[in-house]
Amino acid sequence: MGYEPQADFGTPAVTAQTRVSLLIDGRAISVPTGTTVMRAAALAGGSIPKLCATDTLKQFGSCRLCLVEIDGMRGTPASCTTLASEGMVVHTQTSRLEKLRRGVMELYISDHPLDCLTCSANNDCELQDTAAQVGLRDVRYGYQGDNHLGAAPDQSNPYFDFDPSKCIVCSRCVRACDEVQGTFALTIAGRGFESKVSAGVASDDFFSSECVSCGACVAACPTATLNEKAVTAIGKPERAVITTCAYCGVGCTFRAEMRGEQVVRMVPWKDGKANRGHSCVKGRFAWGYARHQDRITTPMIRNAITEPWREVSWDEAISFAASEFKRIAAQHGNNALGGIVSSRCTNEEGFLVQKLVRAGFGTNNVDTCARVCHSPTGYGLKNTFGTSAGTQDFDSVEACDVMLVIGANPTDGHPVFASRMKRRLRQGAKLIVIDPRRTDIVRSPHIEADYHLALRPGTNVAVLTALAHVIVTEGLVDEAFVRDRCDQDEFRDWAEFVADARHSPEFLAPVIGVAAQDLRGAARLFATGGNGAIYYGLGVTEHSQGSSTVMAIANLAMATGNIGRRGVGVNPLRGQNNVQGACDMGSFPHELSGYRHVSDPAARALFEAEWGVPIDPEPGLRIPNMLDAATDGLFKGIYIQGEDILQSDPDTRHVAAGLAAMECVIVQDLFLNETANYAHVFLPGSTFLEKSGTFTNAERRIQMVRKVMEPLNGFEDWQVTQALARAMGLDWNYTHAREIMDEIARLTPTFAGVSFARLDAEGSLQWPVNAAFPDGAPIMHVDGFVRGKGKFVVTDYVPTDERTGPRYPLLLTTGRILSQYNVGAQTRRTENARWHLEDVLEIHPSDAENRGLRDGDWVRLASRAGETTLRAQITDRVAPGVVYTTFHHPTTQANVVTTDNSDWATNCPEYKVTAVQVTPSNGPSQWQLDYDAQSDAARRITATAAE
Amino acid sequence: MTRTVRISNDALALACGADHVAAAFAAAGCVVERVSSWGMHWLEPLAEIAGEGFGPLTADDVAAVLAGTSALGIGAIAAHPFIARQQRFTFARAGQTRPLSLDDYAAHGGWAGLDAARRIGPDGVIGEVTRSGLRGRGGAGFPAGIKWTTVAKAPAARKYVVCNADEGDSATFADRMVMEGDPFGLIEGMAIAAHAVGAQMGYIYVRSEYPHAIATLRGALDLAAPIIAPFRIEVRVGAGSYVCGEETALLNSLEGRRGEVRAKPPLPAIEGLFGQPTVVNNVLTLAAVPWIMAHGSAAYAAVGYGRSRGTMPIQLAGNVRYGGLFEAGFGMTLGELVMEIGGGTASGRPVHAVQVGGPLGAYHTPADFHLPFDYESFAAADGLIGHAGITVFDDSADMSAQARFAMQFCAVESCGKCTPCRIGSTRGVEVIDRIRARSGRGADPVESLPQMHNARKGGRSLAEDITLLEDLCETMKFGSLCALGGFTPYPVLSALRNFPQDFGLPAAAAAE
Amino acid sequence: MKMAPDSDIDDILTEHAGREGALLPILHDIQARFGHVGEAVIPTIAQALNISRAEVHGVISFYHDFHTTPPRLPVIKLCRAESCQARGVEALAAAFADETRVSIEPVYCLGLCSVGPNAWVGDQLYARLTPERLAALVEQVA
Amino acid sequence: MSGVDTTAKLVRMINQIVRNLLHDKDPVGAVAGHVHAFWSPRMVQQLRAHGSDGLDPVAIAALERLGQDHGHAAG
Repeated sequence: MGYEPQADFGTPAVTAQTRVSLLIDGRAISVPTGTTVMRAAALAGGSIPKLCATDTLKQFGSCRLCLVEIDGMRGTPASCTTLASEGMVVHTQTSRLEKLRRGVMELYISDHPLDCLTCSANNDCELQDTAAQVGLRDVRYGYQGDNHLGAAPDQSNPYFDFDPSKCIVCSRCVRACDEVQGTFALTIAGRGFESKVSAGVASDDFFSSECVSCGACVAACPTATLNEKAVTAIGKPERAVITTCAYCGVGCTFRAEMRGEQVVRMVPWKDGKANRGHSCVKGRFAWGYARHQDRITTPMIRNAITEPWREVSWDEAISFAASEFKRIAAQHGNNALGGIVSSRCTNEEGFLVQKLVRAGFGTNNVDTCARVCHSPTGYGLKNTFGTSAGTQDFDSVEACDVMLVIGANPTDGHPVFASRMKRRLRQGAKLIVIDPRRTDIVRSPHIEADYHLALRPGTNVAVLTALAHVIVTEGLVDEAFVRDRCDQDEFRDWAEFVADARHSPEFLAPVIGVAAQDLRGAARLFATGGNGAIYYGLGVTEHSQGSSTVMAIANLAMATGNIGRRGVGVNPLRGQNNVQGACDMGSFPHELSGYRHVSDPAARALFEAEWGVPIDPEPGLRIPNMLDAATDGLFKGIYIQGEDILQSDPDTRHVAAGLAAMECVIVQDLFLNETANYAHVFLPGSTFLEKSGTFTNAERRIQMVRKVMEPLNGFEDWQVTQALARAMGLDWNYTHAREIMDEIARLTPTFAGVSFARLDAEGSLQWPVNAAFPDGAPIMHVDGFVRGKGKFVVTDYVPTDERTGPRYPLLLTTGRILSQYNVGAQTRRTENARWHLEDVLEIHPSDAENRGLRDGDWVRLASRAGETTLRAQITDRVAPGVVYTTFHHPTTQANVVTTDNSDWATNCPEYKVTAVQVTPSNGPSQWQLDYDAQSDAARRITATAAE
Repeated sequence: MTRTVRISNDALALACGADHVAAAFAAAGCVVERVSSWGMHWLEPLAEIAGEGFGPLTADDVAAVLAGTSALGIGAIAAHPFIARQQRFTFARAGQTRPLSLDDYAAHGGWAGLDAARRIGPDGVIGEVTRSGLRGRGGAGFPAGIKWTTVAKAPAARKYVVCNADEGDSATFADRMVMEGDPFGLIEGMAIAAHAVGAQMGYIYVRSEYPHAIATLRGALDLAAPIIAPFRIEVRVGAGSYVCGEETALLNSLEGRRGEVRAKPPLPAIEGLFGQPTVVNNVLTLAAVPWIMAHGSAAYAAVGYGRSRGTMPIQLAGNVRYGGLFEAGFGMTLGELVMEIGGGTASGRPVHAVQVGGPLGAYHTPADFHLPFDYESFAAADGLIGHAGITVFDDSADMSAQARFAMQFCAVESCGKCTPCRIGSTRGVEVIDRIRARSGRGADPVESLPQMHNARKGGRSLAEDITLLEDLCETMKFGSLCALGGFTPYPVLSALRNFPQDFGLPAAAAAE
Repeated sequence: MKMAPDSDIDDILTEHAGREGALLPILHDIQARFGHVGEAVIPTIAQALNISRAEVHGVISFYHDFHTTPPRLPVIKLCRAESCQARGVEALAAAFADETRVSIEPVYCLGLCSVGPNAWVGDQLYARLTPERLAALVEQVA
Repeated sequence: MSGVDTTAKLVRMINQIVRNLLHDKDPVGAVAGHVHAFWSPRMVQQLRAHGSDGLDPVAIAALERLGQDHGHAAG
């Protein structure tokens, strides 16, 4: 694919029932009512000069280059702000217009540097193009007039520069920040000739301003005023490949713009159906890890974790790993082996790993990191609706009237979708947030929650039951929906249960820590406010009652009739890029792809026929059970693809003990991660830029990942898995990831119609894609639930075992922040680290005062599981009694503190509730010191093939 | 015997020393009533005693006035030719009521319009306003009835009536005089508009340069609140921005934003203040409404010229002998207004130029004195009546300096949104400076660089700069987003064409 | 540097709480009370109105009335618009161009256009200015 | 070295499942079904080997029913 910028129709597309026909320069065109003359002209194949207009932003009308003449209208109206009407006759190219446009362009260029040839936007600049388009040849004003050529550049942002001398004050950056991102970090300061773009206040620069570095302003800038540093450093891209972001579950489509084998920039793709042309600081800018010096590209092995690593050939590494696994199977049985599928890898890679485990290792001991994030979603939604997935597409938010956000921090975790939520909120949708912490969605410029239920961590089920109580007892149930769509007996049982006085807001308020009238108000708003959509995240699932909470959410949606159409639904916001896909691909120990239980003989038969091996009909071990079994001496070898369980899983010391007890740990990853400290085989991994495959995002959207550069290690991850499989004696001969998808489609009814060819042609597909849904299903359960009747499940509030007491009086809850991603393996190796240099502990001023803490003090954070030290940040974002931290830095290791409590149904860890004590400290804990020493030792590499 | 002396307390009278005069009368044992101004500004401070006028007074003149020996008497005010020749609808109460007296207001016909409006209902009101032919007095002359109809028909739970009281044009003060002298009249007009379109809330956006008007309006709103309820009105104060007199910029400013102009559509009548349907009318438009409602649309429409119906409060200012407010039906000629009513220049020198319509209005020569005062006639003569301010200049004025000022004013007040205004006004000042220096432009150092192969080398002649200025004016006139950039070419080009000698050009250059 | 006790700002913000489009009224009140609107109060205003700091800055910098630093000298605002020009204000202003004890700043129209040149000082207006009267005004203000 | 008593953990796990399924019409069946669907046979065996100490009565009954219905005991 070559490099051509994406077409820009000047103003956004409109949807309308009616159309109007008009004549533009003699060409007839019919457009939806409400379309601008500019867009109509572009659709007709014409090109009206423009600078302030772009089809990602509302029309603005400031540059005055797009003037046209319209029969019967006075003057020269701007085509960007004039709506097409029936029978209109438009002239876009007349000598009068040419003169006016040249007059405007002459003004622009009288205040613009003339350094086009050495400008970073040379040949990629709308001002340059437009000057050529209007035929500017002479600037009669000369160049000695008042100007802005001496304005100093702002290079404070790590990824892009702001050069005001090149600014044409079109406000596209400001409007992008407002309309697209919703941060409002930019403004025009001053007025008239002195108007200039300003980030934040006068003394701010971009870095110190409210800017979240989403890149929307850079994408919107028509000149080199806002330009990526990489473009300045590397040069204009030469080719571009459309691919899918590998960070969060939003699944943004990007144009990877390349120069040779080098990424120059990642530009959000306007046709991306998940992101609609938007991006965040991670996907847009934080791709530098792909070429970071820490990347390991040569396989390594060692006999014991006390030894240094030895670099070896791929053959040696693979045969060593295979022989070890064969030895373990022979000595301890197949069930002593297992594997972990990463939710970061592609569907195809995940599918192959579970296939290797089931068909090659001969066990169902396979699990995925979805275990520790969204396994309760799979369980809960399957039980109630019949499908382990969210019900809506992201576009659905545009029709939502009341958003209920529970246990999700979308502005940090799912920023691109959060921007769409915020846009809808600015349009007037109501918002209820259930979160112990005052996240940015609760209140930030131009949005404010109608209710923020700052519950005590661990009481989600109590809150949802109280809301349900109000809905049932106040007659707010959507009775028609329930009657037509749900099982009646179960509904009655549920209604009776929640209507019990013990579940009233008044009774539960002391447990929840939220005033009863707020619970009642929120319930009434959700039930009566129109289309109600529930968005949730790991603050729902990562609890001892994670699965119950998911079911309680489903109950609430059904009771209020909020399922099966646009604007409503139950929407899990998936943490990682391919959590949905990893689950779909049969990565759980009890399920084959498409959520079919291993005990299902028909499903098993299908796989056995395709793979030619028997499949164990009994569930295998989940990750925590594997680690338990390891400490019991029963589990000896594990193949971990792309997951750093030591840092990401709870109760680090237990994970370490489990890993240390194994005889062969194979880690396949980009970097020597924390888990690799306990590994015997290290197989270099490849980034999403280096391979082909598919990711499935939170809206069940299957999207292509396309190789934009050759793998640094020589192989795509699935090829490494195949090599291991072949060494284990399996006869695999995939030559391209598309063949793996073909196999998935053959074996998985919900994927029956999926193929790379179709994805290439259609951009993306939302499963199920099969005979019943040939084009996929943006919204599920439209005419009925997948399971038949919707199932109400009684969800009794069972308090977690984790209780505060004199020793551990505070509750710790954990989460992530915008600039960092998960364990930080990627983002810490980019400039994103500048926004978050270390994990800090948020603590309420009163709790801080009680402990004599000042902002920035070192504190010791201790639970019954372990302790660590980090700096305190005093803030009223958290309630008294609650502390909060992130888990992005291995030096902090927040998970040393988290416990082995987990969801009753899925064993998803209870990251969100840990009883802790916080005390002043003056340095790292002993565990941190020991860990650092062990970590350094474990990362030694013998200099056999020193670089 | 105590005598009652009436002296205006409007800002102009105060600026001319009315408080000192009032204090002197009070010290002399008189009862002093502070009333609105008659609008005869050359006579301010003007004292009225039993219908007789004395002015302009200083405190030193008081004794003579009371003694009957003053030479400053003008006889019966109402009979003064300046007053007698007027047709006062909007300013019917001028000089005669205490601005914050509800009794005075009611006694002079106040609230009759609102009462009538409430009787005939919203549709009836809109019908009356439409039939009256009332056009927006802010400058654009858009029919008020059509605007109100649009707002009335727009479906919305919230609607607004916004009064544009951002009277920024030099030579205009009629809005100020309404607000300071007859605030209830404006409030009544807004209440009628709100009744007609179904608005709950009104704002009067007053420029910060009018502190007296702001104080008077606030006082009046406190008093009138029960009368106009449930409609509510709040005064909002501008912050030094001429462009906020443009209705969309004004709405942005009211919303607490930068006073940048919005592109239309959407029209404010559909998506106005806070995105809701909004009537935006000038002070004089709204203040004309009570009279129309009280006296009927026919009586109003019976006055006027062509499509300009009713009266226009014309403001005579600058170097004029009899400056002040003169309300009359449309159609008097410019010459009548300047020479007969205004009495020519205050300096006694010949009239050189007359600017009509404020900073965006054209500079006319006495050759245009035949023009009837009406929207269409002035438009046809490449001018505009705007807010009906007339500034008279004598022959000491240098019209090239006035042209420069027009561009400079545009540069100072440009919101900066659209390119022709933002950059063009600054370039305009630069080009006019070169023209005024008769220099042309010397060789530009950048154009002279050896690598600038395609640039035209060498300087540009004066004639080329004149052409450039004309082209710039065309770019601004047809390219600008609002009237500030779009109409600044009027004073510039009219000065250039009508007064070429002031630019060092032969008179023949005037004809293009 | 804080320009004013937080509580004073909070009082103003509280007074305007819940008002539509409250930013300009708030800025006017702050400027009236403290003589200027310093950058230090911007975050507080932004937080109260739930808008961004950038937006507040954009608004303050748009309007001529708002100053981010306290005035150094007493201010006489002298109308420089056309009607006062026609009545000789440019010559008057030129005569006072070197005045250092007060700051003579332009204002464009006070609505007293038939009796110029005019000036505005504090809450007082002055019409029919002559060089002598303006000199007296300068003395009075300085 | 980790000090983890994995059997105690299994006891805790099954008791937790019991507490969350008590409202089912057939709690014993529900617990048995859940364990059957999600636990590997070895975990069930380990718990059986441990005996009934610390187990909720419903859990004990469920383990019993599991043996009958699903043949886990035969494993």
